[in-house]
Amino acid sequence: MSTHDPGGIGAGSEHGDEHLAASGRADSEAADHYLPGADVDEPALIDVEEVRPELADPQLVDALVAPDRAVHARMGEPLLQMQGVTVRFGGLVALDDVTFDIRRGEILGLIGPNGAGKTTAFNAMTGVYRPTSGTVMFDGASLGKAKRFSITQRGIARTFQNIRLFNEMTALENVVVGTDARHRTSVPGALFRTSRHRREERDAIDRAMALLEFVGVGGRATEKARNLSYGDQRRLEIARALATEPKLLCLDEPAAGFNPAEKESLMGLIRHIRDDGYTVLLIEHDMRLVRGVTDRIVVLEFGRVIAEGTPDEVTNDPKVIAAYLGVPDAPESEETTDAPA
Amino acid sequence: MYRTARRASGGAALLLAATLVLAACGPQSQGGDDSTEESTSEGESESGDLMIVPSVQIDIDGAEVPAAEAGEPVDPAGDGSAECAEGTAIAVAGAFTGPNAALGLNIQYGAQLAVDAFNEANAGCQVELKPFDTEGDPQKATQVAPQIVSDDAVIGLLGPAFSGETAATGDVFNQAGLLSLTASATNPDLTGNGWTNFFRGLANDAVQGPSVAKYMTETLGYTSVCVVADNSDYGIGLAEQITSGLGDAANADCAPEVKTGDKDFSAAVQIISGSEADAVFYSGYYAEAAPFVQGLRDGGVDLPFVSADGVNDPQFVSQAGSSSQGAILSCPCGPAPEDFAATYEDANGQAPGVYSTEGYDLATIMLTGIASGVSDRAGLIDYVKDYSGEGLARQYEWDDTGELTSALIWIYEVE
Amino acid sequence: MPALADALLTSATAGPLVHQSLIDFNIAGLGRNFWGLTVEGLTYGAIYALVAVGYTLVYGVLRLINFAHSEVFMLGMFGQYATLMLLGFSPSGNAYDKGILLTVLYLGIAMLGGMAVAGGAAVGLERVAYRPLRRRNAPSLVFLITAIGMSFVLQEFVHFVLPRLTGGTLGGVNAQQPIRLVQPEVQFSIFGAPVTNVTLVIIGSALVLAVAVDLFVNRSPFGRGIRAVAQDPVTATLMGVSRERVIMLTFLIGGILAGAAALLYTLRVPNGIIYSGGFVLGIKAFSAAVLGGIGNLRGALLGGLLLGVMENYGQVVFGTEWRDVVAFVLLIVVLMFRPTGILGESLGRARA
Amino acid sequence: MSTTTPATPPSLPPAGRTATKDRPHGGVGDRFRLWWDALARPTQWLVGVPFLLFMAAVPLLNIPVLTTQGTDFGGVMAQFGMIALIAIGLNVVVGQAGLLDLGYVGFYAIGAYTVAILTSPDSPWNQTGDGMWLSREWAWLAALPVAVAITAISGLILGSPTLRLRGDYLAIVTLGFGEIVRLLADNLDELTGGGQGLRGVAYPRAGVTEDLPSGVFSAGNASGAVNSGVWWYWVSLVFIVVTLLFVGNLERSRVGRAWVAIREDEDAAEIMGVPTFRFKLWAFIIGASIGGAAGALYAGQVQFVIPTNFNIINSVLFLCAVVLGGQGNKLGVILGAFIVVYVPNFFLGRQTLFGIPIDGDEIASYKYLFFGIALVVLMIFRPQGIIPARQKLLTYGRELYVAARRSAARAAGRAPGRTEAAATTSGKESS
Repeated sequence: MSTHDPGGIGAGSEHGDEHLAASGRADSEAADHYLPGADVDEPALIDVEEVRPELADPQLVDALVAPDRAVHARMGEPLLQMQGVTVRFGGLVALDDVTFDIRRGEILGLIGPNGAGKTTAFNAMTGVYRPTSGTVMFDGASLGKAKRFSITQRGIARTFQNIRLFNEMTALENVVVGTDARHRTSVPGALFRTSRHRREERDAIDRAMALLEFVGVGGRATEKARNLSYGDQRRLEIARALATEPKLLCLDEPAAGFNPAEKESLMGLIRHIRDDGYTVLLIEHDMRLVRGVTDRIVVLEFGRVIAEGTPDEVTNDPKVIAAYLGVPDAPESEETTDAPA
Repeated sequence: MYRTARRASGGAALLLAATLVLAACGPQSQGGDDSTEESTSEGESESGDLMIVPSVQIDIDGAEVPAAEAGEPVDPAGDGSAECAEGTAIAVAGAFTGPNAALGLNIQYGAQLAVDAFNEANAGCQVELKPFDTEGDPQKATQVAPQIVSDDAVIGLLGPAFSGETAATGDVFNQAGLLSLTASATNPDLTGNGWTNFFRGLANDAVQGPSVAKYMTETLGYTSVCVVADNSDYGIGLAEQITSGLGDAANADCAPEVKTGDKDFSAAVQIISGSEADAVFYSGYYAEAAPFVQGLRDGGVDLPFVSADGVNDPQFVSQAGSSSQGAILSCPCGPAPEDFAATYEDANGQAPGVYSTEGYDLATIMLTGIASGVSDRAGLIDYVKDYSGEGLARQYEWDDTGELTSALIWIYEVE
Repeated sequence: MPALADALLTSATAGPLVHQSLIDFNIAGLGRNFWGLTVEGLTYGAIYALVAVGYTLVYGVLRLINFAHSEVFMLGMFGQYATLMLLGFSPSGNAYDKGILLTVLYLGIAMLGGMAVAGGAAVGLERVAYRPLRRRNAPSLVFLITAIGMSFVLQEFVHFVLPRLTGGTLGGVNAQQPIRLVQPEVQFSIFGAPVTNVTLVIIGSALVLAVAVDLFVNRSPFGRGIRAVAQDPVTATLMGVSRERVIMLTFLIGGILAGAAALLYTLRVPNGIIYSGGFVLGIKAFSAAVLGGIGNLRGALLGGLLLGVMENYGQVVFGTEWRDVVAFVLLIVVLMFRPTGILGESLGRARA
Repeated sequence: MSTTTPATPPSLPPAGRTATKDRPHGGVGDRFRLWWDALARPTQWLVGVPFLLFMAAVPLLNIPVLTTQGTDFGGVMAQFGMIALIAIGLNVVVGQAGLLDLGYVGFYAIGAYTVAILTSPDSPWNQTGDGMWLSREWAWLAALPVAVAITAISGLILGSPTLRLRGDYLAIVTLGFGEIVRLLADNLDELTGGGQGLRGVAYPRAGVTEDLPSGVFSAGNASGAVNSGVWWYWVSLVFIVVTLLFVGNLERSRVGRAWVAIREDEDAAEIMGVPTFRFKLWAFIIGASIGGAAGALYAGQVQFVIPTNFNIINSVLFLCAVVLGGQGNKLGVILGAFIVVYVPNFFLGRQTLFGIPIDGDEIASYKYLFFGIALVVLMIFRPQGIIPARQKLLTYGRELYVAARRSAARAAGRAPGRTEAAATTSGKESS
């Protein structure tokens, strides 16, 4: 069933409240602009199963979400290798000779105190910054001077620490932009509506709806991204990144601003993504979340790797405790500044 | 802080407005004393004394033609017995707004004088002068032209004023059989279109150019002339005619181009001062000619300055001041007789400008046609085709193409 | 249609149809007049530089291209003209001759008038148009469109409304008849290039103003505020710098310099006082700011002088009608190959 | 229960980001859109075609107040058609891709000059006349694709170096480009006639009769209800409809989504795999070729081109049409074009309005002042324009939107209690 089916058996009281709240909001907006009883300008929740009955089948949803299951085959081999990567900004060394691997099929946590270079490392992988020296190998080839969009097309997708959705687009359109990374029609095809264009468009919507269902935003597919709740926006970012059919999904503090219950459900989602055959890189402050979901953890401090290993190994590493866990409440304070409230 | 900021900016805005408005009132009381007591410039005569004075009339070979011995110009008032249908109108089309408005208004004001005189004398025939503003823009003109044509009251058109818009709309008037009598469109090509309704009330550039060129080489004896052209339709066309008319006397190394709207001519002045020329011909309008001649004189270039009808405007003298002294200006337009100038100034608050007399003369021709009983468009074309009469500016009589049979050029001098 | 392409090709190579030289190149002319052109170019360059400061300061502080700055300059021209009229001068074809001392005094007063009007206009512009947008956190495109709109409004104000307010004395469709206080006279020559009194006044005043504004921005407490906001608005605000005040001050300085430039410009081009007279000069001054490195005060000055000189060389090499094209092409080339300009971009970092 | 459920408990964080105040407000445009979207395809055609026919008939109906007095209404509508086409083209660049192009008039000029240079007897490259490639009858139509192709190429030439620049720099550079095009037209007088312009540009010879020896498109067809202006208006309507179809196809495809993504957040778009530079370049090329087509229409209608018609002030006027109508909204920008062209002409030559005496000519001459004020006021108070954009970016999936609408209507039916719910959410609203 759809998670948003108001009449669903599994719908607890929490669900019901949410629906009330959600539809109430749509109504209140409408009331701002129209006389009572007039049409509403913002679409409300969609009963996805009614419109797309096929999406009621979780197997199909999974198949649509992760079409390329072959990745399972080479489980454990390095997918992305940071090889002595150094990034300098003027005199400042943001990353200093950083070397670690991300292996196929794992969830790797990248942690470190503020300013340790986590986001810089992230940006070096996704082509936002070019390493001053060292190389980033992905899937057996150097990323070298590849353009950012072609890095995405080669299979690295990411979300943003401070959400960067296309606000004026609907949730569905946001995800379809992600699927476009795999599409081949361009201006001529679209201009004359070639058959390939039509096929790609149709497939894109099917896959995008499946992805929205997968992350739990299916009911809000036609809502503008800016009107989604904060949590839905985070989920939508994940759906959009998955839409590019990545081999490696990089999540930049996906739980920032979440309450414990939401974090819990996010962990479930991340695991599910991994189970579908994706490799996940997770940057996160919340140790509990990182420990709970990751297979391995890399710890950065002052631009250097100071520890690497399983969650248990890392959390017991004295260097790590000194550098990061030794500061009580650091994650919490971080979280509050990040939260968009 | 917030409040001070607001006060400061409010004050600044007030100051801005006050300065600008006060300035407008200031000079009316003070300007007078100032110019009489203090403005002595360079020991030359004051610009207030300088005027554009007609000197001679020349023909196509540049030879002087004795002033016309012809009789009285036709009076638009006629004998006061004209009868016509109520609502009879003649249209005048040209730029009445926009940057080129001065020329259009000169024509309109001139024509209005004739119409007023006619209406005053002929109680039985009240003719309306309907202005149609083209802004001098050909696309605008193509929208205005159908409007003129579809106005049934209009039996004749004075205009269009510029060559560009005339070219763009000529077909419209020709097919509507509406008389198009232009007072200022001087591009020679216009009469080559086979239009049967088009008549030009002055010499075209193909007459003015060679005439003035020959006058410069033959009469004035220049051997090397710098021809400076602006980028207007008129400026380029005239410069071509002048250059070919000058022949070897056109200095090929000294032909700087300027643009309408330019305010600074130092580069052109530098080119001229570095040349061996013995005269400068400026092909363009007064707005640029005034600062240009000033730049020449400031730059120490004292060569004779010759130009044509585009510069032949009182504004040229008042803007260029003493630098304009001795400038030789040609014009296919005739000088405005003194009493015409006086009436014109009374009515419009400004002295007649270039083409004012043409506007008056051509309107007069149409009015005499109406007075003679012409009541439709075809009749007026036929009337003008066969017309022969004296105007303020010259003798009007047209050949088959619509050009004047005897087109003479007037030479004026600033002194 | 290959036939058509053929025809185009043949007619292009056939020669007589197209004059061999659509553009004439006159390198010899450049060599002959080199120093004269340089002096002339520096004169213009000094004016561009002063106007460019306005663009660069505002850009440094707000990251905004104040498109309407050219109209601030234009209002400055009218301001100094109006001041001269208030002093009792009236338009005349000939230059007044008041003696050196009085002329300098009158010019000084006129310059103050121009500065007051331009400075007021710049601050008013900021208040009326930009501040509401800042409050609404508008994207930069919206700022730019607003600036274009304001540019139109100010031009058309002088074009249509001002003549109504002043009974036709100021503004309107035609250029103001010049009031000339200084008759250009050659004072001496450098390398055979004549230097006139007007040139001396313009370059001299521009240098003095440039040094003054440089000292102000680099040494005074207000200047420190400007640099602080340019470098890091958030931190500057936390450190107690009032951002709004800095912004106002920035517009004011830019306006004042534009007013001064307006007077100098009218000394050189007495007929230039017209509603549309700021537009192209504004684009050139902006090019100068980019050339030197936008946001960089000294860069604007350097860029102005360079642009003035190169434009002047260009118009001799290619022909006078290509003067504006030279400036525009220069702008495009700079932006393509070195968008940070010669001296780099930052107001704060490059020590302004 | 779906297996996805455990992974996705539908817990909404309390912070409902409804952001009512910065959301484009709806109004008439939205109502219309809702109504329109709800119609089935055939019904849309049933409504659309008669509306189009009505639009085509407007200049013939002689509607009392609407019809202009000082200028020919057909001519005004023809100009409107061209500016509307331009607005659609500029909208691709400014409204959809978010690239501020202040030199758009340059493409208009290139289109017009291409036709003029190929067909004017004054031009050295004139291809019409005896022994030449083009007959006078077909010259305009033959030159049209050439004009479109050349403007597309010039868009490519201008775009490839400049589209790497930041937005505000791009605006200034394109402004410079527009001026350069005009100055080239002015200075290359051997080719373009310079300030004299090029005369006698070809136009379609159609409907030649005894009364109209040069056909209905000739400027000579000036009298009567169906004058040349009306004919050119009809031609531009055809252009507009075809262009709208093509641009609509693009908008509802990967291309349109890429444009909007670039407008919203260029970096994010690039990271999501959108080749931003390529699609910006496409936007430029497509915008340019539409501008070129409009230029070709202009050259054919006026049959005379001259540099002063391609001033930078026109660029701003075009921009005004786009901004006024609503950036990104195709119908909006057409409305904007109508306002920009029609309103000044409405006042021209009008002495009374609803019985009140006015000086229409005077009012019309203030047009740039009013448009400038309109730009500033709109940017401050309603930056999204009269009809704000709600682009449809998907070719399929209409059923989803319809479903959403249906469920919204259902929710609206549940009037009681909703205010309470609204209060709880709005109380927790985050900024």
